Amino acid sequence: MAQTSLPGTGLLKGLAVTVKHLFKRPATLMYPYERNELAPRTRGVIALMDENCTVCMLCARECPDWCIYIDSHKETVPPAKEGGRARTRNVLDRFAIDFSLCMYCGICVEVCPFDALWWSPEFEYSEYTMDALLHEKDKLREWADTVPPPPALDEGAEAPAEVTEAIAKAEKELEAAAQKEADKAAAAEAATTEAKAGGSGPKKADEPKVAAGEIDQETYDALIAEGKSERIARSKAKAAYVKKEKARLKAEADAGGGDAEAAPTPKAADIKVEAGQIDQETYDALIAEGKTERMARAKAKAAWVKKEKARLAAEAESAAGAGAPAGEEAEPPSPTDAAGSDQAPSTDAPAEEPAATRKLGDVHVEGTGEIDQETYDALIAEGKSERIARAKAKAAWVKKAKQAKLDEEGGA
Amino acid sequence: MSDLETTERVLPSNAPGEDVAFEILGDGDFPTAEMSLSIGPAHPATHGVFRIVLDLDGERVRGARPVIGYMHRGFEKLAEYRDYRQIAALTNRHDWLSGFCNELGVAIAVESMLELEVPDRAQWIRMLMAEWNRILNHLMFIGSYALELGAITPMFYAFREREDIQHLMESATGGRLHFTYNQPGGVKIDLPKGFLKRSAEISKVTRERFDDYVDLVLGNEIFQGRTVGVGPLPQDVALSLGITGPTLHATGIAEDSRVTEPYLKYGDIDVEVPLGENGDAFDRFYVLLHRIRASLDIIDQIHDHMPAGPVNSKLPKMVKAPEGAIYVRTENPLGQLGYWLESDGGRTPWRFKMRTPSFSNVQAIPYLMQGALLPDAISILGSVFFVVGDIDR
Amino acid sequence: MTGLDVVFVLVGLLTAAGAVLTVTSKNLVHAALALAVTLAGIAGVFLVLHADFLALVQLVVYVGAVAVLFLFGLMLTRAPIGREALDSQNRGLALAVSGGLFVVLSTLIVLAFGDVRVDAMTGPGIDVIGIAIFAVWVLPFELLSMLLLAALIGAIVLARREDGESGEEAEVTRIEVGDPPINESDGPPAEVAGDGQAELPAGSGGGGQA
Amino acid sequence: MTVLTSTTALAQAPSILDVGDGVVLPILLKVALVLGLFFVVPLVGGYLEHKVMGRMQNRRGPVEAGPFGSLQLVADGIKFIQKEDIIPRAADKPMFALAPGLALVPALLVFLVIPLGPGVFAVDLELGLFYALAITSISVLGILLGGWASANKFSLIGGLRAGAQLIAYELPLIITAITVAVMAGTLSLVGIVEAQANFTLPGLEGFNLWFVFPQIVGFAIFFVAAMAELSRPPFDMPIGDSELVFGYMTEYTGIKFAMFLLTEYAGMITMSALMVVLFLGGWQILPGVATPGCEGAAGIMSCDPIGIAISVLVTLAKIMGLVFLMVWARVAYPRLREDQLQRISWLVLVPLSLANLAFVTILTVVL
Repeated sequence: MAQTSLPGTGLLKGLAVTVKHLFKRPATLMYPYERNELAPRTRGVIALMDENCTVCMLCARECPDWCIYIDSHKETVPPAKEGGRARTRNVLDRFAIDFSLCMYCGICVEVCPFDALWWSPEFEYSEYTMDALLHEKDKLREWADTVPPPPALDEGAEAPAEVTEAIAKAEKELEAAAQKEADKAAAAEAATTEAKAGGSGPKKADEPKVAAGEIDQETYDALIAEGKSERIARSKAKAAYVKKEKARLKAEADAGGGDAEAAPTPKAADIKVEAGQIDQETYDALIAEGKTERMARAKAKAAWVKKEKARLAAEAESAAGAGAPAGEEAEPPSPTDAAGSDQAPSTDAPAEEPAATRKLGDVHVEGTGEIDQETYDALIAEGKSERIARAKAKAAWVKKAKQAKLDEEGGA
Repeated sequence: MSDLETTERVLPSNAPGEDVAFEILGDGDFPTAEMSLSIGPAHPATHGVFRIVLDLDGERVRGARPVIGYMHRGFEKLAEYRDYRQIAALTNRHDWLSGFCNELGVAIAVESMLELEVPDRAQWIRMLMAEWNRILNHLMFIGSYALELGAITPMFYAFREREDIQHLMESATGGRLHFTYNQPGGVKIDLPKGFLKRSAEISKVTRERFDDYVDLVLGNEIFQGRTVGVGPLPQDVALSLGITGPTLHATGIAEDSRVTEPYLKYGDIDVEVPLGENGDAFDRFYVLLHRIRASLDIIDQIHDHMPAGPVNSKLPKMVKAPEGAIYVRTENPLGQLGYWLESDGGRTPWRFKMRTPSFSNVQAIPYLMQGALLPDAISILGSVFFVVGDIDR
Repeated sequence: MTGLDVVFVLVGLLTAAGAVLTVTSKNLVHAALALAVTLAGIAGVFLVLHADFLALVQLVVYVGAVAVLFLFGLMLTRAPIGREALDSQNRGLALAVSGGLFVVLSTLIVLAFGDVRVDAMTGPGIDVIGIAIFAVWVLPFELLSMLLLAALIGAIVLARREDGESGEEAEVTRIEVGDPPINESDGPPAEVAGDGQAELPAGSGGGGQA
Repeated sequence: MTVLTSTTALAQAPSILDVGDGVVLPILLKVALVLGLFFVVPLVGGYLEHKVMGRMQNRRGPVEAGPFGSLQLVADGIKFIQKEDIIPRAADKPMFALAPGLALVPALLVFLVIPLGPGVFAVDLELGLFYALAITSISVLGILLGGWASANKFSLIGGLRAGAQLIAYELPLIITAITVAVMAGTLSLVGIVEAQANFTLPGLEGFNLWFVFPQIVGFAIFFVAAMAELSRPPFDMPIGDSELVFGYMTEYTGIKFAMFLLTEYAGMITMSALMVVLFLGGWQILPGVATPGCEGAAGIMSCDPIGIAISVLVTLAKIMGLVFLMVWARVAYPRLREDQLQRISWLVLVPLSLANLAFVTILTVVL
């Protein structure tokens, strides 16, 4: 292995390598003047949103080196309604993390059930003494403002639970609306479905939820023919499938919602339901209400999806009013469209208030973490984790509350 | 080189084999007093608090006694009081250059005890990370070994590469050394968008820069002069001392858990195990360097295989391994890492025993150093790759 | 008295002081260094006498090579360093011999030159020396080099003597090389920790990253 | 006897410091000027090393102290002065204190004879070359003593290695230097430069050549031996930080440590300057090219101030070029082993330099 053609070649090669680098740009980052762009997931410092903290002590207990100090006291809250029962709740007095002990494992952030702890990529908090590394909740709260939004996930990833749930919910609502009116326009629906069936992949027409993992065979074949790698083709085909499927569902809903001729399918390419888009209005409102950021984001996302769809439906309606032929508009997306689906064409579209009838999603209910006990128990019984059960139960509660409100309004 | 090797080397008496005392033959006609030279625990060549006491005759080493334990942190005992998630965060730290591979072993052990099905995507992601971690580790040793032989530059190049890779891994895991990305049942969270693309780019760049190391270090005549024939480790000695990893591969034995008993999805791809011939310092370095290339090959294969889907399976809030015991071994960058996990059904292990590669590998040092010159002793010390935390735990 | 005379006296005093230190110092390395000073002083004397070439030869050969070799050997062979080992019982005899030698030599010089003035301002140039050595005195010069060569070979033969012929080897005593040079003014003999670690500063940290 | 010719005529070369009608500035002033220059040049060499090494290692080198970090070494010096001067309890205090000075002073004394330009030198000794070599050999005494006096095993081994290295490489160095002296027919450094202005090879009459062309082997030997004698990587076994912590400098701190460092940089400059004088034509721009502002063959004799400035700059540029080569070797190569180094000296360099000497002597006598 130690062979070289001529003695000294190795020495000369060493000189060549080093002199080559003499003329290269140095890899140095001039730190205080330039800064590295740190990944959003960087574990720099633990930030606390103390308004979310319920003093459940999970973080302090799970911490492997016991560097979290929490003090609290109980407070009696007067009953919400007259004659109700007074409730007690924990009030956080002290929340401190000793960063001279912390080993940055992130377990506390992970176990926090109320999203009070977050990682921030801040890292410049060195001190001259170890004592000074014990940071109280004021300081930890300041860092919370530096927490970046989580990065989008890889193409092959399963969407986060919040997003899938929100999408599923929105679609269920749309479908419910469609079902309601299906009797009125059964023939029209059938026609539309037939028109769409040609291009919308081999999926069942009435599938309510867009399942990850299905691929658009057409797109896939086209990409493979183009010489793309299998992986890329698959992921893009998947995206294409999701898009088509959503378009189809949308079309169904619209078809159910109105006249067959008057409600043409909107262009499939226009509907891009990208995880991560949020409805700022909803978001702000929720944040103002004191919801956690994550919850607000999830809800705002769902709201965005809903609004977007409503907007598109409205557009489609107006287009139909102008007499555009339905069949031509409803072209299936071409493989190139699918390939370019990473760009979101509707990102900048203004979120108009839909003119449609009030649907479940438009109803706003007040809620601060109540859960639907029934759902919760059922899920726990199914063996789901507590956290998941709680999240789902929460969602279920909100839905029920909304339904109730809607019914009330309808009754009025 | 070898004409200086006038000394017959014998196995240290604590090693299996015949019981022979240290003896120097052909010592010349100027017998001089022995000097005992303590290298470490704070010495530039020991990268960490490792101490080795050399009995020197002039510059020739008569005997070497590694003194370990300066960094003992009681990992095994600590693990008995931590639940499985916390253990993953702990095991990150015994071999701090291979954090991901360490926690991977814990995750696999717990999963095996729970008979937990790990999603495919999680397994591929784990492999991808493990291979990047392997490269991170090897780059460190390539740089530091060259530094120990007096070449300062490879260290800087290695750190440049390491920075890219660490940045990549940080974008997914949040950590640069201590990733804490594994959890029983999968990985914590899926890769961020664009990760695979960047991973492929960095793989390409690292591959291009690979030649620099070959030209600058491996092909250099001075480097060869310092390493060829220095500290040869015979196969039987290596096996009897339980040496694994690159140090073993340098002797020509292809014992690699990824090949011999594949875990994760290593069975689905080609894993190349670079081998040496003589087991000397040069071969050890050669193997280490070429393992980087082999790992890059694996990474490229993983990119092509990466499936879609979930990355973790649902777990109860408190993971409790059922009663019983299991031994899991994985191929860590430095050799075979074994975890013996014994559970009484509680939330913490009843016993958590580590078989760390560094601990076994340093057993070779007294054998290799007998009769070497002092500079060769440094060359040998650097070429038996170890991490002090991994020895002492 | 010219300036040159002053320099001569100063250099002479330095040389003499070095010589005295060489024989009185109880520390071998100190003695060796004092010897180096003496040899360098002699080079200075040559310089004052305008024998530039000789002065430089003196520097190269005696200071640069012999003194270094001396120190080198001293440190390498680990000759016992310390008071007792150096205390010679033959002090009186040595004094008598060197005193006698001094008397003989100075008498000879005085008898040979008397009060003849030597013009020190025109030392021989290297060309003169070269011609003298390689033309006029070439035979004695070559003979001398033969003698040196023979001595060299003899030394090698002695050093390379086979095992067994060498008879009884000197008994090997275990001495810590890092032992402190004894310094009288330094109170009790400072003890260096057996492994030389006690005084070690923190490592320079070159490889400390790993 | 063409081999050894007197150079008394050349030794009387006019000096830059001859002002007006023969008023010569006192020699002390000349010495001070040259020494001042040579205190600055090592700093420039050190800066060059920092910068080149940094860029070759894909980093920037010093950037903060002064423009482009050029005052880094000055800042380092100030830092060293401020540092606590630690003397180990077991050390031999007088020797410990003496050693750095003993190492540094000879390295600086060599500067006295090195010509930077026509007339730009402190003294032009008839035996300049011999003087330079003699003085440099004293430096090792300081290193050896420093290693011993530290009462540290690593220091001692470092000192011993330095001594062994010096003994091994002094020989090829001196033999090669003698070879050049034989070609030039003088030991005066100024004389050697001037000899190169008129040097040519038979058959190439009209083509002026420097000694490096016929003596490329000699130059290589001298370069390697100089690096070994200075303990420059890849021959830095006396320091060998991974083996000996910091060799003979391990116990040194503060200003004493700085003196050892300065010795190394000063040594780099003197050795480079010697190589420039011996092989690279001293202050001549190119073989056979006259320096602007100077008269005589290749600008040897009488220059006006501009010519002198150009000559000095040319010399400094050549010195820095050689320093660059030394730094380059440091960046690219690992360290040799002590026995390999001895082997290279005794089995390669010494026979080679002897053969070279024989060859050149025969050539010179025949021609």
